[in-house]
Amino acid sequence: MPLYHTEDQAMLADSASGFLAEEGNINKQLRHWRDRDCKDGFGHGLWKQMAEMGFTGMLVAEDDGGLGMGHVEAGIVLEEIGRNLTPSPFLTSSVLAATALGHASSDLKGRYLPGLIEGESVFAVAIDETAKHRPSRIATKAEKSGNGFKLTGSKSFVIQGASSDMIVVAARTSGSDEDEHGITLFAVPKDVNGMSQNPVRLVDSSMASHITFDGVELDGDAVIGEVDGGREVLNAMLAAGRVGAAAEGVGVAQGAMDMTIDYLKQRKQFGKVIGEFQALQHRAAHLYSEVEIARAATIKAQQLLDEGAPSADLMTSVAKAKVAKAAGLAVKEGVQMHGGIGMTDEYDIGLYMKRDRALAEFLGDAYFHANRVAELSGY
Amino acid sequence: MPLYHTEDQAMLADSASGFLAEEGNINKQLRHWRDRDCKDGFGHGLWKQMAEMGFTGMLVAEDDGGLGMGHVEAGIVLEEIGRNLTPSPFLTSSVLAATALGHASSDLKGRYLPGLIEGESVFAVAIDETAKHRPSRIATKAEKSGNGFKLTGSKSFVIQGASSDMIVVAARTSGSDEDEHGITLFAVPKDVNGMSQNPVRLVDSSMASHITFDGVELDGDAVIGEVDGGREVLNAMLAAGRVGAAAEGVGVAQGAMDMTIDYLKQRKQFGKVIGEFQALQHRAAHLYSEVEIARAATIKAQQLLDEGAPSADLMTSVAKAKVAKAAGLAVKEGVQMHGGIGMTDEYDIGLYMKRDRALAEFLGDAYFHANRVAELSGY
Amino acid sequence: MSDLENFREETKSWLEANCPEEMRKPVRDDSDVYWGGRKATFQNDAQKAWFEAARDKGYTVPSWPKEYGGAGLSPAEAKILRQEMAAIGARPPLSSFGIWMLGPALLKFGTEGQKKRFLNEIARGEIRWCQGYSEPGSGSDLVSMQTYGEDKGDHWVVNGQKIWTSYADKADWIFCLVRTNKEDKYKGITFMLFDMAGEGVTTKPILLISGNSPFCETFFDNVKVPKSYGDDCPGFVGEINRGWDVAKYLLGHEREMISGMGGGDRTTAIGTAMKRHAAKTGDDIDPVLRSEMALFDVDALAFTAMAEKFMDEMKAGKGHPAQPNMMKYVGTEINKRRHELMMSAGGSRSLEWESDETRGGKPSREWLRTKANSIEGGTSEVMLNVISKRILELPGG
Amino acid sequence: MSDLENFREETKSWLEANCPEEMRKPVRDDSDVYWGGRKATFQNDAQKAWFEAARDKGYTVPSWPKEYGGAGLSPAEAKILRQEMAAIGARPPLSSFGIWMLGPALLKFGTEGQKKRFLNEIARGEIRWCQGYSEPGSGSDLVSMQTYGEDKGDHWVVNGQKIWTSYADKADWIFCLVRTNKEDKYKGITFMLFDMAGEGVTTKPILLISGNSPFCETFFDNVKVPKSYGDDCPGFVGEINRGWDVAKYLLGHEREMISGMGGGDRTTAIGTAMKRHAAKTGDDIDPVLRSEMALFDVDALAFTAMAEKFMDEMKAGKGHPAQPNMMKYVGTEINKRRHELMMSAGGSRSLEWESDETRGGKPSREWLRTKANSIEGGTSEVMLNVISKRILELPGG
Repeated sequence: MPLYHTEDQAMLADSASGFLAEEGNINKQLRHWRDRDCKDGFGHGLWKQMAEMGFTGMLVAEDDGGLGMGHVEAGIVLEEIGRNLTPSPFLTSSVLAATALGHASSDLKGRYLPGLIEGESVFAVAIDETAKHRPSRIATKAEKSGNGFKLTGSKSFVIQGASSDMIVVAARTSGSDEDEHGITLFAVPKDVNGMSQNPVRLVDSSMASHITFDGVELDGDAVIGEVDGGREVLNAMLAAGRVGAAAEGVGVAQGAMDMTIDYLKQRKQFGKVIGEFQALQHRAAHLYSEVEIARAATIKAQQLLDEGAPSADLMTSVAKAKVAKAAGLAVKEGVQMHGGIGMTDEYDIGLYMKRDRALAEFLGDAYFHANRVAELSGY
Repeated sequence: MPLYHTEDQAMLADSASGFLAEEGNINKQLRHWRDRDCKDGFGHGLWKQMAEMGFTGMLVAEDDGGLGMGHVEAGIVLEEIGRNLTPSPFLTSSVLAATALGHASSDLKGRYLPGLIEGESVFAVAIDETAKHRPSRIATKAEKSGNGFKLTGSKSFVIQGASSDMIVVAARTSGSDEDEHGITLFAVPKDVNGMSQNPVRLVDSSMASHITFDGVELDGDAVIGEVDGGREVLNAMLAAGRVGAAAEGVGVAQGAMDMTIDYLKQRKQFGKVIGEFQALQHRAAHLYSEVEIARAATIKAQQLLDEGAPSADLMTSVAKAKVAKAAGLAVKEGVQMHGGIGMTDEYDIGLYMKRDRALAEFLGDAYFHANRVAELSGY
Repeated sequence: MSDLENFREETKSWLEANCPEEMRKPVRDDSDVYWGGRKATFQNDAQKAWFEAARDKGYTVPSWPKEYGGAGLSPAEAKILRQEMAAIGARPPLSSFGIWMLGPALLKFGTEGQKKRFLNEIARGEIRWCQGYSEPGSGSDLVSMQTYGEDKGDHWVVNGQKIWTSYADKADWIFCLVRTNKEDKYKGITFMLFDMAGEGVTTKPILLISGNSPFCETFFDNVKVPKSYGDDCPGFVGEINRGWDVAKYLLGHEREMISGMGGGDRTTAIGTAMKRHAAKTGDDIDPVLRSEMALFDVDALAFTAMAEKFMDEMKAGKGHPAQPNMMKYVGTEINKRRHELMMSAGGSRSLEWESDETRGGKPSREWLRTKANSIEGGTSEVMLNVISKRILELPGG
Repeated sequence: MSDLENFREETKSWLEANCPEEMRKPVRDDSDVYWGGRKATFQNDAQKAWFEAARDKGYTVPSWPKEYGGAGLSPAEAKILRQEMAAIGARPPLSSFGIWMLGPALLKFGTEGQKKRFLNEIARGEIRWCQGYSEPGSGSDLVSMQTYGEDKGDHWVVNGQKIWTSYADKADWIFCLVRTNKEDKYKGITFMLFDMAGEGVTTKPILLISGNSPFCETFFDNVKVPKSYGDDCPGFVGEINRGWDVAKYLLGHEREMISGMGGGDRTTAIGTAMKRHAAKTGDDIDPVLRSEMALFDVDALAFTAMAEKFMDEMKAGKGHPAQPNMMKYVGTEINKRRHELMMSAGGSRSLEWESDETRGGKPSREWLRTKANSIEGGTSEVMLNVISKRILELPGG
């Protein structure tokens, strides 16, 4: 399959970019909710609109009432979300949680997917237990009790945890903390007894929860996939989330770069437009190259994932790492080239820097994934 | 002590730079011997002259007939050697071997030091056994036999090994390959039975030997320092050699940079001197900064080593790594900014690139020493 | 015993007697700093006592002449005082842009009358000054500033806007670059001194991406600036239309102050601290991040040596006069890299913006704040221009 | 069965019958390449047989029209031939700058007479061409070239010097940029064709830092270049004084060829190979070097995707027309980094310059050779200029 968008995908890109530029732009969403210190960090109204656009259920199978689209399509929406810094539950709910629910019982699907597709429900995922992403290590315990389970432990960096109707929790049902086997995923509804959330505001104005489970009682039917066999679902969820985060990162990079190139064409110093200074031109041209390459790696990873190719895993880490590098460069150059005003809250470029930082950290930063590329390559 | 040269040191610098620019310059030495495919890779005549200048015995204690100077002084000579790409036995003989012999018996000192001070003798050191520098691992065995030792094993990257009258060999007299303890240093004279050398030309036109020891018989008095206690002497030798290599590297960087800045002021393209292009100006200014910092780190390491400060070891690795980075940048920018002619053998800039590569590899490259900085810093 | 040894003994005992315990604790934040000025209040009695003792001894500005409120210390004596204050961790009794910026300018360019009045007010902490340089339209290209003072004979009428005026909302007076001749870019600027309480001066604090800041926008709407404040005390420094000479002098002075900072003072490897920190939270440092830290520590520790060398050479009058530009460039870039790595090591915890665990988002706010290092006081791009022109002597461009 | 399927079958069996076993082995070095020309000799009978079979079939230049010595294949057919040749690892039967450079130029700008004569000579491997573009004084600024052709009515007298003329010492004819009007920089260059055997042409091979090279300096001392080689066959391509149009077209063409290279084709991580290599010699890879490799592999594998995307977009006529400049810039910089890392992984062994173990210093010579990647065919600096102007549309400069 050629590494560019098909006509259908190009059409989707047009409508997504138009819609999000209009409804999801920085003033209407990110600044709006931030300046009101909104406890969700996003707008439910927009979430409903995204449902009407058909975005919320993109990755849900058609049999389950979704559109049965792939990661290329989800990535198209995510790139526009990144470009507009649009706060929304899309990545956590429609990509990560939806991927997990794809492996769930028809009962669970029936319980949760309609709400997602309607834009009524918001879901979160609880994987990390320390400040750094390390999914190989799952210590949170789920012990058998009756015909259900008892959940004990803690999770951190649960994006939109406090706003969610259900949280996909990765817990250990057997083996020791580092074991590959023995992981089970649970669909944990909000307000269960024994679950306490400590939501904190992050640098990008999104909300993330530290969650503690103190003997939370769960029915057996809360299990997603196989007991002890959750690693496979977890990996599928991680791959989807990482390639999705990469796509959003490409949008963040592109948005920051476009804004900066525009500024280079307007700002005058020493009697000329600063875009005429060759040192800045070369840095801008280098940045352009990096962003182009990051996008190519991301599309490649999306296609491989949609094809179910074995190399998808490697390319996903390549894309996640490359995007983190390219977007990191875009926001750093963006602030530096804007100069003093780039440091003011009044200008948007700083918001790109904040979002980039949180997004790069989510599901593994550039160092984590570079190391993963080495490990997957046998060195 | 302030981090700049004292008046005496400044005077030494003047005479060293004058002498080496005149007698040690690229045409008179490096190209001269290279184009004659000289089997030594350096000129014995210049070595005699360096003796007359008082360089050869700089680091030899006054009681042993030397000048009892320190690494700052040796570094002054080495920086000029680097600037002129002067091939000579100075680093291996007057820095590395001389440091080892400083720990030797008066008998060994008497046997070897006069020849060094006179510029009659050339010494080498045999430490590495694989293609990468890894002094923690010494597998070459020296077994007791009679009142002497029997040497078996192989060494590689022995600079000027085939030209040397004596080679300082690090061998294992007890323990296993990776043991800290159990190393012994031997002064191995040339032409001993069972030592075979395979000398190869390196990219910088210097000569290095692969040496095999096939049961070489050594007298007990060939031991430098304590039997099994050679690690301490080896470390002293390595520290001296590394800070010396760093000093030479600063000279290589400075020489390459000066040549390139000059070229930027002469070469015309698009109707102006290319030094007017801001992109090149900024890269040149960045390079200048890196070279300045590399020099500062090197002088700091030299002073700490001369003071016998405990932090000398850390700063030595900092300097060796920083110089490798800065000099590597200097030669890369040098060739690129020279453009096509920089790729021709006719121009000298390529010779700087070749020397930098060999020097950076000698006694541990930037990656080895960066890792060492981390280990010495407890992470 | 030599005079200097005597002086050291006296200083020790004077500090012992006059610097209260509380004033020997490290400064935690701006509220621990005494800035003086009309609106100033003391944080506590200790701060008051320490300030007054220092003021009366001339130790708020030890090396200034006695007649201007200083103690007239020689460089050697001033160094001893610094050493002894450092030895007990004594806080500066008074901080102000008057001491750091305007003072040096007046000592070099001021009239006797100006020195007598303004230097004493600064030394005694009576007037707090702020600096009016940058404008929205003129950042790196400072000399293109537009704030204009119309000549009305015995005074000017100033209109325009300044930006990045630190603590303008708290300051009493401002030293301000004002264009007084539109024909001549360089020889058309006057270095004016006037009261912020005057008619037509308004200030607005600037919110940074890192949060609140001391920076303000300052607006001048028909502000009347007298050409003289009395006998031998003009309302400007240096000559009319030659204020750029004063400004350039101060910029160099400022760059030298900054160039000493930015990692230059640090001597411990970042990796050491980060590993200890990660261990506390049950994390370990990813191998690739560890390597990046190692490569950073090589650069940072090497720069520490550079900073030491730079200071030694400055004291000895060696080294290239434009070297502070290199130090400023490298120091600020290294500091930015340090905070990038600290954020990476801190992981999701370091992303928190308001939590108690992060003391209100200290890691992320400090990280964002470092991004200004390579912009304020001369951008990295300007530093590189200066290095290539003045040190490498590359042509035009 | 469709025509294309038929064609594939025919091609398979034709290759089976005509491409000897020896010609299906990978090319080891230049001696395995058949360049054609007057002085050409065959390495062995297989090479001769393969070349002659291909020549007679028109497969030395498959997509050129039959009347010019090609096979007149459609793009689809040409692709099938490429695929089937790749499938059996068949070597190109004939390589030459005539095929890669002059041919495309003549097909676009040549007269019927020129095509008939020169394209056939190229296709049949009778004449080996070299390219005369760069001069010592004009590298990136190619148009500033000085080699001058004085108009003598029916011919020019050419004087001057070219540099970087690949295989000039082995070539029969040269396509050469010559200034024919000193008044007009761009519209004063003629794209001439002439015989290297003529009076006054001398060549001198250039020794590179990596060792011997195909590059030469070429000197013209009163070389007589006829304006016509007979009916409808001028001694220049395009119009007199408009040779720059032809040159620009070829430069773009060249950049597109190069832009496909440089890591774009590689899909395996460098670390994998390096670790295997190090293990053989009893070395292990230092942790920091390993991390550098991991970070490199991220960039290299991402660029592999970029190269695939670039090719797909080119085929589909999508993508920015100046994109090849970006590909050339990144591809060559990545290739340089790759060889730096390979040298580091190889350690002291890779420093050897002549040893048998390194097959005559292959690692270090290849490493040095890559340094020219970002210079030849347009420097990285020129590529960045083009990107900033044509893609980002940044002004002037």
